[in-house]
Amino acid sequence: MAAKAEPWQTAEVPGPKKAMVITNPRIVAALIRRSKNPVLIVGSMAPRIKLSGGDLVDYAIRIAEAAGMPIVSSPSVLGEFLNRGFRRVLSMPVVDIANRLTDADWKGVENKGQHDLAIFMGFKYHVCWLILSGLKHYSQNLKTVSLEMRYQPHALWSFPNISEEEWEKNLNEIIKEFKQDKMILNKVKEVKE
Amino acid sequence: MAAKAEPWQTAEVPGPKKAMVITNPRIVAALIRRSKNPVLIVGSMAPRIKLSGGDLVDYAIRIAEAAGMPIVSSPSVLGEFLNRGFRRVLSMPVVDIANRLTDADWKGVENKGQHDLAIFMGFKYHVCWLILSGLKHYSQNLKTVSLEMRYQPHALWSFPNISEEEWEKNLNEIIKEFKQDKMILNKVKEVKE
Amino acid sequence: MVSEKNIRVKIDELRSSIGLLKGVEFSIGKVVSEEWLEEIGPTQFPKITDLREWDFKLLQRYKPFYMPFCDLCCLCTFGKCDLTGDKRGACGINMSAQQSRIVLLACCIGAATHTSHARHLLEHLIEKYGRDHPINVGGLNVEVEAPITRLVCGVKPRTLGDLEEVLNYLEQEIVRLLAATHTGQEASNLDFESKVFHAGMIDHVALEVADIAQISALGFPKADPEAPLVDIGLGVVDSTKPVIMVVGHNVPSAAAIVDYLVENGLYGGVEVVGLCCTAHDTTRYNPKAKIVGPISWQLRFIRSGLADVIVVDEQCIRADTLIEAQKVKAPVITTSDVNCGGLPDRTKDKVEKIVEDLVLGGQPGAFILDPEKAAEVAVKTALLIAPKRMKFKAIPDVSDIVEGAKKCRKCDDCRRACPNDLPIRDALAKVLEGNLNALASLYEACIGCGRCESACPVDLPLHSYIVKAAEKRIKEEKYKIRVGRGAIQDVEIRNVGSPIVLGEIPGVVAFVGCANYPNGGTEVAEMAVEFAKRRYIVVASGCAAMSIAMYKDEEGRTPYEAFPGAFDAGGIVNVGSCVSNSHIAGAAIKIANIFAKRRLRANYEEIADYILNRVGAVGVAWGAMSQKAAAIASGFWRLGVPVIVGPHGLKYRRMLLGRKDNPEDWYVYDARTGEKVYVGPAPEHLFYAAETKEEAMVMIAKLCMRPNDTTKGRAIKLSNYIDLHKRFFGTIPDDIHLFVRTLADVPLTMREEVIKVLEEKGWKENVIPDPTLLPRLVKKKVGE
Amino acid sequence: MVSEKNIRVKIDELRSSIGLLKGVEFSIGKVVSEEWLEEIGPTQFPKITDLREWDFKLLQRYKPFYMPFCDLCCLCTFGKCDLTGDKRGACGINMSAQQSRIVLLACCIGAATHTSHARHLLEHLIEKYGRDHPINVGGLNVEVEAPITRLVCGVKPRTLGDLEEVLNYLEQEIVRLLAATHTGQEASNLDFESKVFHAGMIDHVALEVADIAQISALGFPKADPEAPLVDIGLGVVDSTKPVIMVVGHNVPSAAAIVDYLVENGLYGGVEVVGLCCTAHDTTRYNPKAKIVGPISWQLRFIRSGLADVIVVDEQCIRADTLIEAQKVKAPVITTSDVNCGGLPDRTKDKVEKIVEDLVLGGQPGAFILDPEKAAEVAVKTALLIAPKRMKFKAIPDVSDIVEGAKKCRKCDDCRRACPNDLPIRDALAKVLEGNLNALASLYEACIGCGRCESACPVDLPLHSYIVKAAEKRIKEEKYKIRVGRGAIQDVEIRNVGSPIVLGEIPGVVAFVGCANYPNGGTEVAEMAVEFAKRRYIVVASGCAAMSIAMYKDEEGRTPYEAFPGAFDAGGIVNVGSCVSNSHIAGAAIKIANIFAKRRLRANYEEIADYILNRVGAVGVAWGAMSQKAAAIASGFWRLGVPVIVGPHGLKYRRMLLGRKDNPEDWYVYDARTGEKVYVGPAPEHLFYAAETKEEAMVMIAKLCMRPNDTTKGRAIKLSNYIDLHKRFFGTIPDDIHLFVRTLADVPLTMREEVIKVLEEKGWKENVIPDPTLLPRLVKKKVGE
Ligand code: SF4
Ligand code: SF4
Ligand code: SF4
Ligand code: SF4
Ligand code: SF4
Ligand code: SF4
Ligand code: SF4
Ligand code: SF4
Repeated sequence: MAAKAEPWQTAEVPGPKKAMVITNPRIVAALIRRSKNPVLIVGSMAPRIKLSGGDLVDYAIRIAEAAGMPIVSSPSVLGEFLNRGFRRVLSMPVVDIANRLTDADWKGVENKGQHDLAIFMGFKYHVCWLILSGLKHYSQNLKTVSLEMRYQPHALWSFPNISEEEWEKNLNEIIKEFKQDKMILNKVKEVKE
Repeated sequence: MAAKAEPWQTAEVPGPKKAMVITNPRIVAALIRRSKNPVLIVGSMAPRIKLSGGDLVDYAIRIAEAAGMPIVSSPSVLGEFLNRGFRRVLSMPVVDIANRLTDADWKGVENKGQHDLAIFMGFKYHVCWLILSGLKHYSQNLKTVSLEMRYQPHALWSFPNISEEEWEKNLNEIIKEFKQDKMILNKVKEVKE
Repeated sequence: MVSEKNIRVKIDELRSSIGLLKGVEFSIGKVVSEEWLEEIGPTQFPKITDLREWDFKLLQRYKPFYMPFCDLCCLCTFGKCDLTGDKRGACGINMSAQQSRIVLLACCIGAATHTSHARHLLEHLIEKYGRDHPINVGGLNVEVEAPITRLVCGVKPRTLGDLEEVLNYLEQEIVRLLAATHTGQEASNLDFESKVFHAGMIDHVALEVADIAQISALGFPKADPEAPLVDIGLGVVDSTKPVIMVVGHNVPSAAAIVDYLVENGLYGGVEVVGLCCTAHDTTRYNPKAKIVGPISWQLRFIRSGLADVIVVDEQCIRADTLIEAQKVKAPVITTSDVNCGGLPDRTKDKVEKIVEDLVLGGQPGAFILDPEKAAEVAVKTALLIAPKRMKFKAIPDVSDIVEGAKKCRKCDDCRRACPNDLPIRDALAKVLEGNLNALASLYEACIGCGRCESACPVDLPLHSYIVKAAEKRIKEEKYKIRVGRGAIQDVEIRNVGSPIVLGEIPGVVAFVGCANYPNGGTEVAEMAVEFAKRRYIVVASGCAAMSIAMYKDEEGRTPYEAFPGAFDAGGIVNVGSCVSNSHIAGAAIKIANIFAKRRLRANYEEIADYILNRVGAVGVAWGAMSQKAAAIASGFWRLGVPVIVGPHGLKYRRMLLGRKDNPEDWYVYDARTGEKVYVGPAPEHLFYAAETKEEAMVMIAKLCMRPNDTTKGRAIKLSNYIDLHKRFFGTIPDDIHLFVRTLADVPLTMREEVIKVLEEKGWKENVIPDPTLLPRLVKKKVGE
Repeated sequence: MVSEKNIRVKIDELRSSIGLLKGVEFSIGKVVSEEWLEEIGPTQFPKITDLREWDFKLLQRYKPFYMPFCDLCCLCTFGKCDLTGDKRGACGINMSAQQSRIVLLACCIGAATHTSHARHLLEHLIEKYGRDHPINVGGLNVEVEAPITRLVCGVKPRTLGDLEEVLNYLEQEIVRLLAATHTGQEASNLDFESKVFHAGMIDHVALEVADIAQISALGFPKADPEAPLVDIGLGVVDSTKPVIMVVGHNVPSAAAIVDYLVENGLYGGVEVVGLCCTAHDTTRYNPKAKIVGPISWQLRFIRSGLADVIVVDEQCIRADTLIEAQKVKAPVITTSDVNCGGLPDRTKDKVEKIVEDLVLGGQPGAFILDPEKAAEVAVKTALLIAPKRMKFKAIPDVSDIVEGAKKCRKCDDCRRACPNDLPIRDALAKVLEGNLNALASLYEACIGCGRCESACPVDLPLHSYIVKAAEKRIKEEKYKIRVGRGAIQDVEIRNVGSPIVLGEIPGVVAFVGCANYPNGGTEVAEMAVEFAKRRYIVVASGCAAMSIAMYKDEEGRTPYEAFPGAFDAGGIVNVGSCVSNSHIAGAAIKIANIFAKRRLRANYEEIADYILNRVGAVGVAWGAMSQKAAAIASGFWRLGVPVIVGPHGLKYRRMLLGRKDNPEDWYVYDARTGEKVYVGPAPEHLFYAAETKEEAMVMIAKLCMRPNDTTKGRAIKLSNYIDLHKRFFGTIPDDIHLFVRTLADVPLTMREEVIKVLEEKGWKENVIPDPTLLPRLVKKKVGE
């Protein structure tokens, strides 16, 4: 695991503070559950990354819906979300959302105040690397999670460098976690009713 | 283990190529055995580092004697070796020995030609760090091993950051390995005779 | 006020040692500054802090957002220091100050490069053409010959010699700025940023000095919208002839080669081909020269073996040129003291002896500081060595690629080393299936850096594999580029000033900088063509200008053939090499001066305020990679021109971002009343990195909006913005309410959908002020 | 030849526009250069490559050994690039070129800092004292007033005004050198190293310009061996008075404070204490001022709360001064455009208003570019704020330390952040056992960087803990330092020239540079005392000169009290601040010029060759940390003076090491015969980092040997070398056979043991030549 948790681009060495490795997708689910105001940030590569169960836009939608959180999408991906019927999405250049995430007074994508968790997927490697660097240094109350296929050292949590198969499996497991949650919740509701 | 194999001085991040972690002292013994012309390089801190079984000069002598290799000592430690009756030692500033180790034509400390293995102990952390960096980049046929207590990322092999106790145990095990060698060799000889 | 002071030095010397020459004082003063009648403004030869107030106004609105490229600082032996989060280094510095310090360092390097380039070029030209050689960049068509120099320095250079004092000032400022990066100097990131702006301004003056000097002395096109079209592309080289390749930015040795060939009747017999800006400038000198391409073509062209002799001057030259050239047995001549390349100094040796050593002695190259001698050696060597070399190349055959592919360990180290994350290993795997297409398809996005090869544990020459796989396509790389025209004519400014300022020409879009593109140069060409079609004024320079050429429309026309070279709506204007970027800034300044009659001389703040609020100009450096590019960008920022970079531009480690959601940031003074008026986020950002070409294009359209737009102009700009947004993103933008001041701003054809957004957002009507950020420009104070 | 050229500019202007002033040409030429009769040498105002041949000779013998401080390059957005081993970056650069490029960058920053310091200082002095103010650094005692400037530039400055042209040249060269660090410029590491030397040479000129200007104008001691003794140490501050602390390197604001106090009869009532070089220069200006200490004392002194107002100028100022000062409620005044600190620009505001804002308005500080105004504000603020602040401090009580120790998580992050790997956690653990000694014992080796505090996850103010623990000791920190004397007198040179060159004075050892010591400043003092006792000439400057003061012998005398201040055997000479380092280089040059009568003017190679082969001078920068220190060191290298640094100096990432085991490296020409003669490895290294003080001392003795030593001189040097080696390492050195040329070289008292070594090593006798590396200095060619 250790060797795999190296920056994917060999030279993009971050420094002393490096992302913890997500050894189990449940960690992600737990982080989201514990978050008061999470946001999923999806980059311009998302529609171009095709997995067996859909492209990364599909996965973003599934995760956002399962976990009940809004998406901020890179402008060029906005249409993809809307076309697929996902509405809880705001389009914003990634530098803008990152900049806002460093402002304690920002009201957040849904006017609920600053976010405490930002989850990233669908970016060029070095773009995500740098954006996460900005957040690591300048938004110390924000937890960041990378769901990219490659280790993102500037996140607080990241997958290591994994295969496409493993990646897809992990994404599915995160979604499953929440589905189970919902089932349980529904059951609880049923019981209560 | 992974977290422990970080530079001891937090900021002395090396870059993409980092030392393999010596998980078992036998690795060191094996490296020395496989080497045609090893050398042990001992720094100025050696006499000041006291372990329960002696200071680092003692350990250097034990290792060199057990493994049958010469020592290059920092000038200020030379007297310590001589006083303890160890004669297979050459005194040389560490920058000089390092510089010579990058010269393919150098004849080595005992005129047997360039060394293929250099083992380091007894240096200030950053001194060893930088010297090993020079060797990593400029003596590509040389294997380097750090026997320091702290992870030295520019070596080819290094202990991770370990406790003094663990360190001493490891050093003793290396020595033991060679003693066993010698016992076996002696036995072989006995049998042959 | 360096220049003035230096002049005084002389006077005092005269006075103190000779006594009787007191009257000289006035005469000297007159020469340099007093024959120009325009009243001097407040900031002549400004020092670092003279424009700090203006900088802080910009930085207040466009706050730096840092993305550290490294958590550490390693600038002194107190370090390395870990600056993560709120940690401080051993010198007490924090991360924001450190990041801005590195940006300043980069801009100092950039400005120093242009300034010393200008200095050496000028020394050479003065030696050759005399100190009195007049500055002439466009004859009667260009009266404002040096808008940046006039603006910054408050002097009006008439001759080459006049430019020397300007350079003295630039050097003094750069040294001071560089000093600020020393451990234990500047403590505040905002002050570092202000210094970054200063470095950028200095850089722009240097660009202008260099280009107007060479235009004047070397007979480059003088503001000619119809500068000739020349050949560009790897496929244009006539390989039957001896080929001399010139690389770099400083034209004297290349010009000397052309001269030598012409003088000796050899011109038809030898090909002179250029790479990077020296290529631009060689074609400006003689349009028979040819251009290979931008910096990213260096490795592939050297390895092609077509060049028999390689002459490098300075800047953007691969550091391994000598190693690569030796692979194809082509001698290298270095000609600049900033890149001697470790070669023996042959400057004082006899030409014949040098040639002999290169041709017969097998010496890898020579360092020759004298351009004329270097030229003669280059030509003679090329003629003699060409038959021996027989275009010996270092590009593999297909069978080599197959062999290589077999050796591949599938470690992916190549991809992990590739700046563009290209899937080389996968492409090699396809080779073993007999398919070279995957490899060939990497060609466009490959910036030719060679890092994949360095990384490969089995030393496969992967870049060469890609080039070989794309061979057919490369042979077809034959395009046309319009020679760099230099300055913009005053009359062109007069004609477009009003439509630009009022918004009827929706904007001036400048494609500049290097070739570190994320997906290849075609993107630049596509952007340029799109905006030219939309009747923006498109200008270009450097590598970007070359990339624009390497594109053909359905009818097979390159953009320079399809669009006119005039500085007018729908033109695509190649100004020239990197130093010609000065004409782009110059055009913006001239709009304020010539069209709007704002005083130019040493009046920086007012002009920058004018541009920021009124001139819808945007710089796009899609492949910006160098420290020079950083300096050029910062020169634009201080002048109020926003700059967009491609995704690699994030590595400049900080953006200057506006917050459209903070209304308080977008107030200006109404110069008519002194009231503070909300004008919306126009322009929204000062430095912005886009992830994709589409994102960049929408942002270009958006950043062209300025507070002063007339309703008609704003409607045109909005319609471009909305149209592009819809086309690329599928929706109408959700921020248009911020840009509609009155209903007259709403584009007629989009009325319904826009009004819908306005209603949703609770839009209210605003006034359109006479906008300024400078209280002193308010004609009537509130309450007066 | 910049200066000449600039002069010509003026002339041409006169000629072209006025016509009748042709004769001026000669007069002007005369002023600057022709009144000095010495014939001009070959390298006036040398350009980068003019001394390349000399540099390559040095680099051939002293090859760079690189220890990369990082495997990566991150200088442009092509990067980061992994340059490990033989990899190349995206620009084609390799690791050696990259490391030397970074060294060049550091030296450019250093040289720029000194040059712009000189420029600003000179501007200020000219404004105040006039351009015609004469250069006078030692009256009749110093005829060669500017040895470095004469040597490098070939001009002889007579007035402050004459120095401006020199600065123009320096600025031009720095900008050019900086340009070479741009991506895609210099490709060869050796050429980068040659440029490093050039930057160093430029830096030395800048140092000289700055110091001779301030000595001349401000009445500093003029080459006075008996300059007064002043107080130094944290314990010398009279805390009953209002205290103004001045920090930095550029004296005008500190001098203005002294002036203002004197003029207003306030001098006795206010303490002016200095840190770093401004402290040196303030005492040179007025010996009633006091020195707190070197750079590493900044944090502890601010936190002590003793300073009521902090005035910073430029260089070596902690970037967190404002934050730390706010903790103790002391306002900060920034006075330099290279360190504005983000404070509001109050330069044009009224003094009373600024004071009010600082004292009553609670403003943290002000940026005031005008030294006189800054001074007035500082004094008035100090007087008013002192009673309010009541020396409010940020140093904890012992009970706080105990509480802190309880909170400690034992993570060791503090130690891992500490440059000197100090066991802070262990010391804190001892505190809980009621023992503060372990903490106090860290004080000496603590360089006051504060990184431990930044690293601590529970935010313990660890540096303050250490300071508090050592409180008793700190109160006793009362020492004496001799005020910086400036230049060395010509007569002193005449007296010591012969014994130095012949070897009878075994060497000149210069302790210079910053306070990044591995084990505290005492080591520097001990080294200085040892060599003074051995009758070397010991010189010192900057922080090192301060550290030497902070030491007492058995009789309680500080070194400056125990040893004379004369430039003679056994003297300890404080030349002054960092810019006074020029007098050390100057002394070496003057030995060649005044004693040996070598021509000085623009005759660089010959003088450097002379020094390398004959003047046993060694620089020791035990705590060197800055880019300035790097530049100063490289100035010494080009001049043939080896430099030793402490272990942190390895972080400069390359050494220049000789190989004594390669005899072929140690041949020189015998100037008498032209023959090549083996002279042994003297001096063995050009840039060397020692692990320990002992190692450094033995190396100092060894590096003082030079090929020209007489047998008597060599015997003395050898006996020092052998004696120190035996004392510290317990054995006779194993390389003495390389330094014994004839048996007469063998020290009499060591004859037996030396001969034994010689026999073991198969030593053979050698001749002692008239050594030179320059073929042109050979009087008679072999075979002639
Ligand atoms: S400049 Fe400051 S932060 Fe950088 S290494 Fe030096 S002390 Fe550390
Ligand atoms: S040469 Fe091309 S493929 Fe290779 S690393 Fe560079 S950009 Fe990638
Ligand atoms: S680096 Fe070389 S061996 Fe590794 S995958 Fe790439 S081509 Fe194959
Ligand atoms: S545009 Fe950039 S890469 Fe191209 S030549 Fe200019 S600086 Fe170099
Ligand atoms: S700043 Fe650059 S050179 Fe320095 S440690 Fe970081 S990556 Fe390495
Ligand atoms: S300067 Fe060269 S090695 Fe450094 S980052 Fe840029 S391309 Fe890479
Ligand atoms: S302040 Fe002292 S103890 Fe703390 S890290 Fe710095 S040197 Fe070490
Ligand atoms: S960093 Fe702080 S908590 Fe950790 S060991 Fe040091 S003092 Fe204790």
